[in-house]
Amino acid sequence: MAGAGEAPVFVVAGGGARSALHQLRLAEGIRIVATPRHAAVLLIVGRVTEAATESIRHVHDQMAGPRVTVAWGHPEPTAVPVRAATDGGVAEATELIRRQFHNVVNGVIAPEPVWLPDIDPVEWRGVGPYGHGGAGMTGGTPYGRPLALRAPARDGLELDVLPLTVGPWFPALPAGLALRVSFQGDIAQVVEVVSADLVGFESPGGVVARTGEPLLIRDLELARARHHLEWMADTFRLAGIDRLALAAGRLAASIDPGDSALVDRLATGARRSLLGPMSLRGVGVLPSDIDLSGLGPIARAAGRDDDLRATEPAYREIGFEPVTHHGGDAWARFEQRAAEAVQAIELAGRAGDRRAFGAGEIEGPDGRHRVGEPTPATRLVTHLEQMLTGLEWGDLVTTVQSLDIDMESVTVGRAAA
Amino acid sequence: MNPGALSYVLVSVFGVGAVVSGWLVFRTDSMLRAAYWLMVSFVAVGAMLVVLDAQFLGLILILMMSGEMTIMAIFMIMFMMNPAGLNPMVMVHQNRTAIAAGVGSFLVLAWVGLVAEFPDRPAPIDDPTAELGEELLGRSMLVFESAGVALLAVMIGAIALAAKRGRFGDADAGSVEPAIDIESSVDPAVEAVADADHADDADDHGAGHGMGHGT
Amino acid sequence: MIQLLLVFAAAIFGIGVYGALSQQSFVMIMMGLELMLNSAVLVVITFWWGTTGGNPAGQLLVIVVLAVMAIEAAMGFALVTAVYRSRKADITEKLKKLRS
Amino acid sequence: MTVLGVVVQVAAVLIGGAYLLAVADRLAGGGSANVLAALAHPIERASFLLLQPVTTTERPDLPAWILAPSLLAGLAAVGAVPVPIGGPSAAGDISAGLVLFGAAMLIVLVAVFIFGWAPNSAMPMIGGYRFAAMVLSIGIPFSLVVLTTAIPAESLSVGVIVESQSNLWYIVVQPLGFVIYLVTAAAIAFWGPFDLPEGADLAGGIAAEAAGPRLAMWRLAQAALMVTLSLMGAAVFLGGYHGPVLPGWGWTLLKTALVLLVLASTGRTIARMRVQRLVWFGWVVLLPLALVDVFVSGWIAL
Amino acid sequence: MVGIGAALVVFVATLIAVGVLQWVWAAAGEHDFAVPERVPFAGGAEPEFHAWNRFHIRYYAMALLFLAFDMEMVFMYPWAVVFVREGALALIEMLMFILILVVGMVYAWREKSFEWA
Repeated sequence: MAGAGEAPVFVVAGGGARSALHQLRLAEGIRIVATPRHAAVLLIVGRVTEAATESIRHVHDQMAGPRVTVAWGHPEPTAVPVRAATDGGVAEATELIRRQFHNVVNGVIAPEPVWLPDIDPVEWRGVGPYGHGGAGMTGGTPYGRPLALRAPARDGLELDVLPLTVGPWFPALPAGLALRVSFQGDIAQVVEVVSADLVGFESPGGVVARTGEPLLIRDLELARARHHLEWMADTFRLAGIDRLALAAGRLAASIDPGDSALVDRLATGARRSLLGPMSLRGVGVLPSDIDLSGLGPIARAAGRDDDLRATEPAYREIGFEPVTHHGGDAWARFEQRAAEAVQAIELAGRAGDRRAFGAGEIEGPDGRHRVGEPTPATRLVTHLEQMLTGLEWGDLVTTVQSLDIDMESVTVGRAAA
Repeated sequence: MNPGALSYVLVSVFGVGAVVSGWLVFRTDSMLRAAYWLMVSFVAVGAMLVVLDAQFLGLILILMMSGEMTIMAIFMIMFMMNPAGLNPMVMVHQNRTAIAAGVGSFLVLAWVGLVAEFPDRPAPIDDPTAELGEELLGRSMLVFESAGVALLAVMIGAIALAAKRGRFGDADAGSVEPAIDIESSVDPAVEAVADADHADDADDHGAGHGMGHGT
Repeated sequence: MIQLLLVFAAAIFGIGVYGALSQQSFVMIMMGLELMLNSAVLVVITFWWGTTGGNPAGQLLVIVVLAVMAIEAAMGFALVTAVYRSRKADITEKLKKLRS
Repeated sequence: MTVLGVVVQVAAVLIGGAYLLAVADRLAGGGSANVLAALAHPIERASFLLLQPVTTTERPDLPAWILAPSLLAGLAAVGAVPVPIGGPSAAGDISAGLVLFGAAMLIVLVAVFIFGWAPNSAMPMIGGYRFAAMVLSIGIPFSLVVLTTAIPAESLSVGVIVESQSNLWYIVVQPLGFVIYLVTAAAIAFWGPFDLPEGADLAGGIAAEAAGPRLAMWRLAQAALMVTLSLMGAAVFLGGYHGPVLPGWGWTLLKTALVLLVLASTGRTIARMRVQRLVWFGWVVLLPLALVDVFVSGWIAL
Repeated sequence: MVGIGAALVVFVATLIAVGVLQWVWAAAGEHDFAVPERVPFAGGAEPEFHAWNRFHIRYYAMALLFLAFDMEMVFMYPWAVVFVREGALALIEMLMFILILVVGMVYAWREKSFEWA
């Protein structure tokens, strides 16, 4: 009975896994959960680097059990010992996950043991006068860890600050992004990006390397629309609108060039679900000293008419005009991406076999990619600390999500620089 | 008024519960537990009121105290060091005097309660809530309205005191943290172990935080 | 019955006295005070029920005690916050030295 | 009806309602349009959760962690006791029933807060504190609109309130109150657009560290709480057991199911609210509206 | 009185039933957790500190406001019961009371107590 239901899966998503993962979310019989405690299957999808091993082991051991690990599109040598692997499509992956789940729950295969050593990391017993780890009420390491530190706060109450590394596989943040957050209450008083390049990349040059010769506008625009729709699905999921998230995911998996009516309906649905007033409006406004040029939808959502496509003759032939929105907050970015998805589908319908870009630069879905220049995601990550400081945790997550940071692109940008 | 055996049983159970949980408030290291033991004590007293036919007052006591005790837990966790009691907590002074005072007041009050003769005029059981409402809106209207004014004063006062910025600038502007050594002010009656612990805590307060103790 | 209730009330009051006198931190002292008020509620209702023939003023008195509790709690917490903000002190010993 | 009868009745209504809610939630989430699969889904999930071990963390407050689901379930059950289901003169009738219900719903805050606090983990703890902010903001409007139904009935007894609606359901004179009730009820059951304590940004929030039977019990208790809130909403606003043709209990259950389905359908179709906006919304929008509801209803009742 | 007794029985019975269910199942799946299994989840990195700290709530002024409004509820319950009997006078008295409290609410709003400090 237990093995018949949906397989609860916790996902470690590496490079090149974005679309595959979105398709997996649509599959019957799979439930992607937010915490390993609720999961029985650990899915490693896409490329992760050697540096990610430790964190994957942590996540694995935090699963409640019975647990099993499955790899999908995850090239050898694997960072961790996986039970089963596939390089096939979504159907194969779904089948494999469900079979492994069924087997481990019903005792056909043995549950996996822990991967990390089973030893107390810190010696603490018997140190203080009560054997509690240290002297005084706040000293020492009771139960193996110290207590949080006292620190001044912006409202003048010098209470505790709790430094905590969130990520790299925290479900609400981009996969591979680890933030070291100093929590004071639920406010992130200090934010640092822990950069370890955990996510591997598919091709070392990223999007730009594939632009040796001009690209078909039709393919480029469909990819853009798909990217934006997948982003919208993630945004809906973060806001708890599961029905729309599924609709956006289905739409992303089956876009028809020229048929943008469904995307329009999706945007209308988002407005009806009060996404703007309830959770996005007024969140994630960027500081004014950040250079927006080349940041694509983010810049255009702040009213900047900044688009490489406007300089391409082929685009002008099919009547391209950049869309912009005002406000520069998370809601403006949502409206911007929805409008760009509509526009991209229409452009793809009109493009025929026209080609554009190819001189080492391209207007990607997340902004300008140019040879020798950091990718938009790389630039955004360097600004994260400044942008996220002082935000309430929910607003912080919304802000990061609205920026659409792909850690694979960050790794590529760092490797190129 | 002829309270049945069941009333005696219930009053005894809830009474013992109220006293024990009230005592546990001061016997636990965790601030969360302290606040919620106090709430249990209030809930037990509320249940006793219900047994005494003051159903409305008993339930309203529970309603009010559940909200108030959560706020108390929040503030206690906010301001007490080591709020979860991960290290043992000793934060008492003049312990013996306090125990003597507590026991003494219990004995005196219990004695008064046991020996004094009270008139026996039991409450008729009709609708005490309605009576209370009529009292509030009739004879005691002034009590009711002045409670409103008092609550307004409390709201404004509490916000003015607690908030960071007020009409006259930052709340802590111009204040200085006193340089003190706490040992000299600790009551000698405190037990030796508590004293040792306490000196450490004083250090914590003075020198930032106790993180450096192990080193 | 009345005697039983009064003994319980006395016990709660005694614990409250102990708490208010022995605790060092402001918030714990407030808990002692609240316990004393708790016992006051019990005593008032005991008398209301057993000796006054259900005089509604007794119920009103309980409501007043509840209001006192709420006011004490709100002002207490606000004061703790204000003192902590300016002096970083959460225990009474530190307040003895407030005069500079 | 004896005390045992009340126990059985409450248990049956809450468990049945919880099952209905789980199925409706499944269908509303859009995961599957297959009704049969949705009917099997809660049972499959429960059987998996009961198979998992109960996880723990390094140094949890274990008594609090065990107590929290029990307390939540107990509060949901006790809140359902004062509601008459079959008709007048139910054994569960309590003269201050509304106060009992209000107290139980406010103590939900305690259950959720300690459930978030207990595992000694950052995300659940933030979830618990968020819920405190929510309840402190919407608790007063919630109590006010429930109380408003007592004005025309001149009693705090739910039985009397339902009985006094034989001619006119209170939703007709207090539509605003009913809307506020639905909004605040969803918030108290941390459901729908108000599931902030277990929002996606907290990776499961208060329940992030819980697994196995403890999580199953927590989910059951939450669903039972939703049923209790729907039951009370059906009783004080929709006339409870009043209605033609069907027997009294049929009407009560039908109306409860209706309220439950409304809450289930909005749960996953409206975006989650930011906590700061919710605090503002509770105090600046809901509280004045609830006060308006009180005085308008009072004016009508005169 | 039967009703309130039933409420007590229902509450205690549910409390015990759910508690025992948790306990029975936990005992049935008796499991000695390894150290890495007990690390709190934060996305794969190991926390350095205990999460329990002096949690800095940002809505403390609002929490204090709640205390006052909670008290207001206490007055409203008996008022609601006798309201129809007492008539317009009751309406006016309560309106005065509420208006006084609303002043406090507006003050708190103006002092930005509903925003994170």
